[in-house]
Amino acid sequence: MTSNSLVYLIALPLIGSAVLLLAGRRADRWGHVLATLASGSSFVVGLYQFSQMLARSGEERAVTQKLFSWISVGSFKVDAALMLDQLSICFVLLITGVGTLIHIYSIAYMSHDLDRRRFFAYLNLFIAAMLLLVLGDSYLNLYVGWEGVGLASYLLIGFWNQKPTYATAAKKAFIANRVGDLGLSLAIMISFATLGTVSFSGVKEQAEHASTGALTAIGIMLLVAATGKSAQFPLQAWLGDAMAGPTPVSALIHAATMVTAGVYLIVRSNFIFDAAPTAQLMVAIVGAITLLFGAIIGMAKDDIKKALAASTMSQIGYMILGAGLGPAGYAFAIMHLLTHGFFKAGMFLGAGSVMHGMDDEVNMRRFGGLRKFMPITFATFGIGYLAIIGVPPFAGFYSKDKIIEVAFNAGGVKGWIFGCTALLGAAITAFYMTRLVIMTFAGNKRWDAKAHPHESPALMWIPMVLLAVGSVASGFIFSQGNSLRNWLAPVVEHEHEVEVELLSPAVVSILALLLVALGVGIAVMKYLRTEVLREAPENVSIFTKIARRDLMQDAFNEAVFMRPGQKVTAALVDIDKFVIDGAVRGVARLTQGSGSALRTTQTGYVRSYAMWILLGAIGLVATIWIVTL
Amino acid sequence: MNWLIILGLIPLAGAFVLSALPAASELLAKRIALVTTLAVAGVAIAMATQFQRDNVDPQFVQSYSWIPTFGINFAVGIDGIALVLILLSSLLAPVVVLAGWNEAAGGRWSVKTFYILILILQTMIIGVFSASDVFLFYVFFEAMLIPVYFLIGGYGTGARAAAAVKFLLYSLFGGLLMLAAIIGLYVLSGEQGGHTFDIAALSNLQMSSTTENLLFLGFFIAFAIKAPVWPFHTWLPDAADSAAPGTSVLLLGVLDKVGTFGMIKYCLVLFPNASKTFTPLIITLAVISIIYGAMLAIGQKDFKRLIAFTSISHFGFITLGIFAMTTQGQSGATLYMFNHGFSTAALFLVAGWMAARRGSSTISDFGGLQRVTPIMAWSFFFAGMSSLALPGLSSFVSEFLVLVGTYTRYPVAAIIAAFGIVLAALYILIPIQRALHGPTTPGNESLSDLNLREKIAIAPVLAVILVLGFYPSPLLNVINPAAQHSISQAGFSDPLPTIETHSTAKVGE
Amino acid sequence: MVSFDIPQLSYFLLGPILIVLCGAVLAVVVEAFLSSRTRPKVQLGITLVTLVAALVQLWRIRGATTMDAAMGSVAIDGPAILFQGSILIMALLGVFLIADQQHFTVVASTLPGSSEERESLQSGEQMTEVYPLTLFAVAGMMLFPIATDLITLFVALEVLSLPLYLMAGLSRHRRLLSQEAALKYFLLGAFSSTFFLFGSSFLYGYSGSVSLSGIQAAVSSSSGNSVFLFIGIAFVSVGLLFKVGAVPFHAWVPDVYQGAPTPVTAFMAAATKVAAFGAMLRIFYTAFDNAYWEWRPVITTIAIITMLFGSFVAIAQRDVKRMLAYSSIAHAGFLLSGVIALNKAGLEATIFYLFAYGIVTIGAFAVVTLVRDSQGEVTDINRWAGLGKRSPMVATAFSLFLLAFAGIPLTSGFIGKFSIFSAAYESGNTLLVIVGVLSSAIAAYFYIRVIVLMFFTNPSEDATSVVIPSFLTSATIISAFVITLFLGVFPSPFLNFISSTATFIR
Amino acid sequence: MNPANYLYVSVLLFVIGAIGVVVRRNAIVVFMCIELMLNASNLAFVTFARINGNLDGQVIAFFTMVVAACEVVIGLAIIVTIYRTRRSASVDDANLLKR
Repeated sequence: MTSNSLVYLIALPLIGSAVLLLAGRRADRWGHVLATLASGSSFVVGLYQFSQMLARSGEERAVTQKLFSWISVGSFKVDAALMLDQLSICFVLLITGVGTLIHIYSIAYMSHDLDRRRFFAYLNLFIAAMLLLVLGDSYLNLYVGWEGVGLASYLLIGFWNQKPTYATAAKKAFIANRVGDLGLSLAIMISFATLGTVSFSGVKEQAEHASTGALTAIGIMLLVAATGKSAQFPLQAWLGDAMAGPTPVSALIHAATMVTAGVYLIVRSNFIFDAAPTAQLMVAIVGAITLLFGAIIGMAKDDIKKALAASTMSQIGYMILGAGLGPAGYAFAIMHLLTHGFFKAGMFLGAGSVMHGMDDEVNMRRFGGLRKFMPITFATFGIGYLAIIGVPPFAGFYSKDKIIEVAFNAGGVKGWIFGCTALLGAAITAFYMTRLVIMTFAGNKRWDAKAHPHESPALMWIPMVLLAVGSVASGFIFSQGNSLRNWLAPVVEHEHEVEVELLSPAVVSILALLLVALGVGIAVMKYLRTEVLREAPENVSIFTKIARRDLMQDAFNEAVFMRPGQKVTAALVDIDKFVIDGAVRGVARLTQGSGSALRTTQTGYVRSYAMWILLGAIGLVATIWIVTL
Repeated sequence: MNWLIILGLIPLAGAFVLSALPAASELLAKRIALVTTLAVAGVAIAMATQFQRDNVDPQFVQSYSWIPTFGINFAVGIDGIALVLILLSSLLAPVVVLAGWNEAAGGRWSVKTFYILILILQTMIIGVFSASDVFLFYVFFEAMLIPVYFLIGGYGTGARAAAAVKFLLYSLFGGLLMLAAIIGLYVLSGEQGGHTFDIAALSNLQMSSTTENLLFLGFFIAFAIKAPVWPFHTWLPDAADSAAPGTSVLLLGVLDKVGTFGMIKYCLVLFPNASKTFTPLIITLAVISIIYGAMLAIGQKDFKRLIAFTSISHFGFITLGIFAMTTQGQSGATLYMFNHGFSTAALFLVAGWMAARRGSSTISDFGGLQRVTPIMAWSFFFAGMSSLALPGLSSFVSEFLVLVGTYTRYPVAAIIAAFGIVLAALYILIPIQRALHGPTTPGNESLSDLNLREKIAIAPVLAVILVLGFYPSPLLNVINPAAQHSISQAGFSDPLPTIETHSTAKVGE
Repeated sequence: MVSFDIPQLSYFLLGPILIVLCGAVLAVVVEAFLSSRTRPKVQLGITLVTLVAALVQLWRIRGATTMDAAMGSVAIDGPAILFQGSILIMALLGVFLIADQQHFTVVASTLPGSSEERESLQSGEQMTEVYPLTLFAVAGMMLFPIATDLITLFVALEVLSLPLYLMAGLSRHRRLLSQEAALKYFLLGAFSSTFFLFGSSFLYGYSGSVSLSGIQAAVSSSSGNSVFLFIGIAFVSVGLLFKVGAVPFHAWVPDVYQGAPTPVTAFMAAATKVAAFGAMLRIFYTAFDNAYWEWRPVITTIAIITMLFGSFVAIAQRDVKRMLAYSSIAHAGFLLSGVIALNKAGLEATIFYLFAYGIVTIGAFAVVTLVRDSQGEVTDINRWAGLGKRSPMVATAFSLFLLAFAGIPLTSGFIGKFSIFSAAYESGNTLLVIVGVLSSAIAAYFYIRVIVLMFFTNPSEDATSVVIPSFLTSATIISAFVITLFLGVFPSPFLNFISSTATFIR
Repeated sequence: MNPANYLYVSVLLFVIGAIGVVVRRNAIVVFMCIELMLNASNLAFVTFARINGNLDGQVIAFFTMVVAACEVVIGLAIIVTIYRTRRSASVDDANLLKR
């Protein structure tokens, strides 16, 4: 099937962005409206496509649109072409839907910022790039969107780049992403060299004939790409710093959409991972590590946004774990991705709302007892909270529970390890999220005298409410009759694998709920029953200290990459100057020196000149003599 | 009349007109220079429309006997690769003139002389890309140095004289080695059916492998110095540092392409076997250039030197693509030459404007420019993104083609080279952070943003970068046949996907 | 018994030389009888008319090819015409420079710094002996490359050298240096010509003949004592290599070039090289060519040493004239490559190179004559700083000459270098080509340094000024400029002319 | 007598002259050494004429004498001038031009 309207999905926000950037200050008054409309109309197009898709039967739902031949060199042929299938439509709706809500939210949130127009231009740019990422019909098209969102993310994290730390955070994000991009580009190269194509359909076709080794290589490289974009271990360090961006950005990019691109990539490449078990296992391992990693960091953070960021990292860990579990897990990874998109975006917007009311304070130790002052925020945030810790019937319950279940179903030692990790993660999640909610909304007031907490304007809370609705309902809808799984089946499930059941689903659910209750209980004991201090206590265990420092991730990067890198660079600068250029200058000096030395043969004494002639004559005779011997 | 000859004569005519002007009429001189370069650009585009892109034979061919005693002809004719480079030089020239409107003011000589030199240089550049006679090529190759030498030495800043001399000596050294090789070719051709310098005839010469290797080295070292490839690069940072921005654009953007162009058109075509022999070495040098240039760029404290080192890295990519001996690599390298011209032009011009306003090109002297001069900052940012090959901008297409093309034959080299894209992010983002972001530092508060002339100059450059990023076909369609041709002339064909060999093996069973 | 033939001389074919000699004698007579006021103009007129007349006569005999012009003592053939023509043209340009009498002392015998000297200077009189001396030297130079027997060669060598010894000592300024140059030139010149003579005697002893063809015949049949041949070749080579300024017989070159009055240097540097290389080509191509196995290695070695030495030492020079002198040594090395090539291409290339190089040399020294301060010429390179600012035309001309020395395309020097190296390569002497290329690169360094100094360096305190060139000097510079460019861009006519005529008659 | 002996004498004279040029300081003496070398050549020519049995070598000897006479004129003129200027005929004193 082809469709001519796919391009509008991307074109609308792209044009919006271009207009806003080029129009300059002239667009200050209406820029945000245009951007919101652009994003909104893209959502409408998405809905239209969705309705069209529903009208068709399962196998024919995917549509494509070829725009033009992009690169065609020898056998390397890549079209600028879009493809919308069951998987991408989920993303399209999430991106444009949540995106539009966040646009609306930002109108109010950013109303005092002089550069609001620019902010909206970036937001639109992000929407366009993200849509390209999920709509591209080949890895190379995806790559364009992939780096495009990286650029938008960089621009938005550094939106207030007059603060040096924010500028640094933006740079850090970009560079960590670039390392991931390196993986993606290598994956594409390997794919072209071994399979002769880089389009999804082509690779899918060829993957059956390809050697496992090649597919494993591609898979691992794709995983590297995913770790960069989705802040997974070991490229996770940038996400916490990325909270430097305005909060709507954190909600949209660093919670709901962009950071989940890694999950998309892996699910999209299911045909590669399914044929490359080693790579698949590595995906699962990375997911498992990160879900704990993020959760542990989340326990120690006092900065509300950083705590949420750590939680995002952890939740994406779940998704990656799910995606790494093969056909059984793809659908649940995507489901968790979607539900997470709702509740995490909602919570971030809630956090933004809190900050909005608290003069941009982010330290939870300066909050407390805010529920009375911000009832709507508290309510929507609370729903998100319930969703994330997996309380039924909120969305998170359905999705996370399924991932844990699938993890156990992986079977054997693998199943036990992944399953227990996921369970443990659920408990920790419950703990730190409870801690977060308590420190913010409950307990004693610890805010500054100047602060006047107040509820946010309607433009801000309406999106929050809508997202809260999603947090409540989405999980149920997706899992009702396995609707999402069936919907995605044509894309991600080829053959049905035999599932090993280590534990029955019911047991898993009960276990999970028990552990969640445990986590909540501990948090309540620790933070509601005892007074929360305004200053973070210093005399804490070494583990807390390490967790506060993000499990030493920055220290590690600095010690292993940054400082040696700087040293090497400095050394190379010297080498260039003294060794390579030195050699050049040395040759010059040697030439000049030998000139000066030879010059002394010219003594000025005519007798020595005569001597030269005499010796020369003798030399001539002698040489001729020798030659003729 | 031949298109190429007309194209080459226009700037020369402009130079003549300029030389008749009184030195005082500076504005008129600038206008004449601008009109001339615009005319060249127009004619070049018109010529490009006449180019038959699927024809791999040289086009717009014209030959006049020049020095019959030595079998030398004034012979011109271009293929797709040369066409693209001529387009590059023709399109950049008006930008340089417009962007560097006041550049000549601080020079040692009059404004008029500056533009005369620029126009003469343009003629020579067109000549060097058009020549289909090795001797003629060499003449342009060497004679080109003189105007550049005076441009750097006369209109640069800082240690300009020293930089100019370094540039000239380096280039002359390479040129003389090439001369020795050309003499070798000449003598060989004389032994095998009459003296000639026609490339097509020379490519059929029989020679022993030792001779071929030596002659190849003569050419290659000259080109490697010009390009420049590590370790022959040390003249470039000095030259770029000292030259006026417009000159640097011509130097790095256009002139250095003669080196990589020569590798394709002379090294591969004339010495296919030697090219094969030396490929591992050259690939190694190219990879070193990529990483080394990038690392040094990171370590620079000055914008101009930084850009120079990024170019060394980029030239590494181009060289890599050329010697990967695949269609993708070759086409990518050629496209890279074009794209690098534009992105470096943008970087240099904006950096030049920044330096002119601030009176310094040291990165740490800037800070927070994005708040003060948003348009200038944006232009720089945009150019920087192009330099780090952001997808959607033109350099991405070329860089990726080079990497893909290299990977199919030399995977290890491609993987190492790919790390260049991470380093690229560092060398672009670090200066952006220092100069454009952060609080506005003292000395930068009252800098003025781009004026209309500067906007007009930079806008087309950025537009080209953007448009070609999404739609490179117009150039690729012209380059591909030529690239394929030169690969096959060198006796190579693209490696097949390994899976194809698997499946055919299966069929064989 | 020995019979005595009445000499049959072809005055028509010997015309060019005879005209010059007649002019010289006439000039001597004028010197004796005309008043000192009228002499300068008359002498200049006679000299110019003589040279032009000789050129015209040369044009009339251009197609001739014979050994019989003077009983087998001289050969009139294509190369002969080319050498003589080159020498006459260079002499003409040189005389243009000599006509600017500011460079010459008035009475050479006066003591430097004495009252007589001052008086003679104040009298406003001019030195005119230089014209007949020049003409005699020209006659010698014209004879040297066409001589085909040992007697004529030796006589021609002396006829061209003796006037030059004197002319080197005629400088008005820095007379001590000038006299010293004359002394050194004389002593070393005489010393080296004894080698030439001694070598000749052994060649004679080896072959029993004084003619080149006789020697050639003896070499071919390898009759006679080969030790005599080796000594003969070696010592004759010493004399020739001394004249061309090859290492290690080069030592006089810098001292004499620096000390001599610049117009004389210009003339000498250009024309002597043509004459000496002309003779060398003729001897090596027509007499020694069958013995090349013996002399080629050693001459190749000398060529290599010469190229490198000249280039290296030139870098360390601080004086323009000395620098040009060392550059001329390096160029002698390049030219030797053409001689060694021993093929037609080498002959043609050397002839072209000689002409191109000679013209450039005269042009360069002509520029040197213009850069002066109150003390006369300024040859300290550092004081040339900023010349491009003050006198762009002069500096541009000098730059072109330097670029031609360096062999940059579109100058005559490049075509010369190309042709001479390709001849060397063709003869299988790859090493010479490589060394030649390398030393060109070294040489480029100092040429460029001068350009940098002129254009990119700010003038020093004690600024030099460029005098407004006289009509004749500008004519020299302009013609040198035009010829250099023309031969660089359209060398074909000249190359064709050379290639159609350049064959030695044996 | 064996003509070769004349040849040895001639070589000996030439070598003596050459060494004299190199070791003696007085310009006149140096010049006389050069004359000695010229005459050595003359002797060689005459000897060879005898050996070869033709007159060419003897004719050359006459030419050489004439040339040597001319050389004396020029040489003495130069040496005398420089002597008048410097009050010294030592060739070692004339070394302003060097390097």
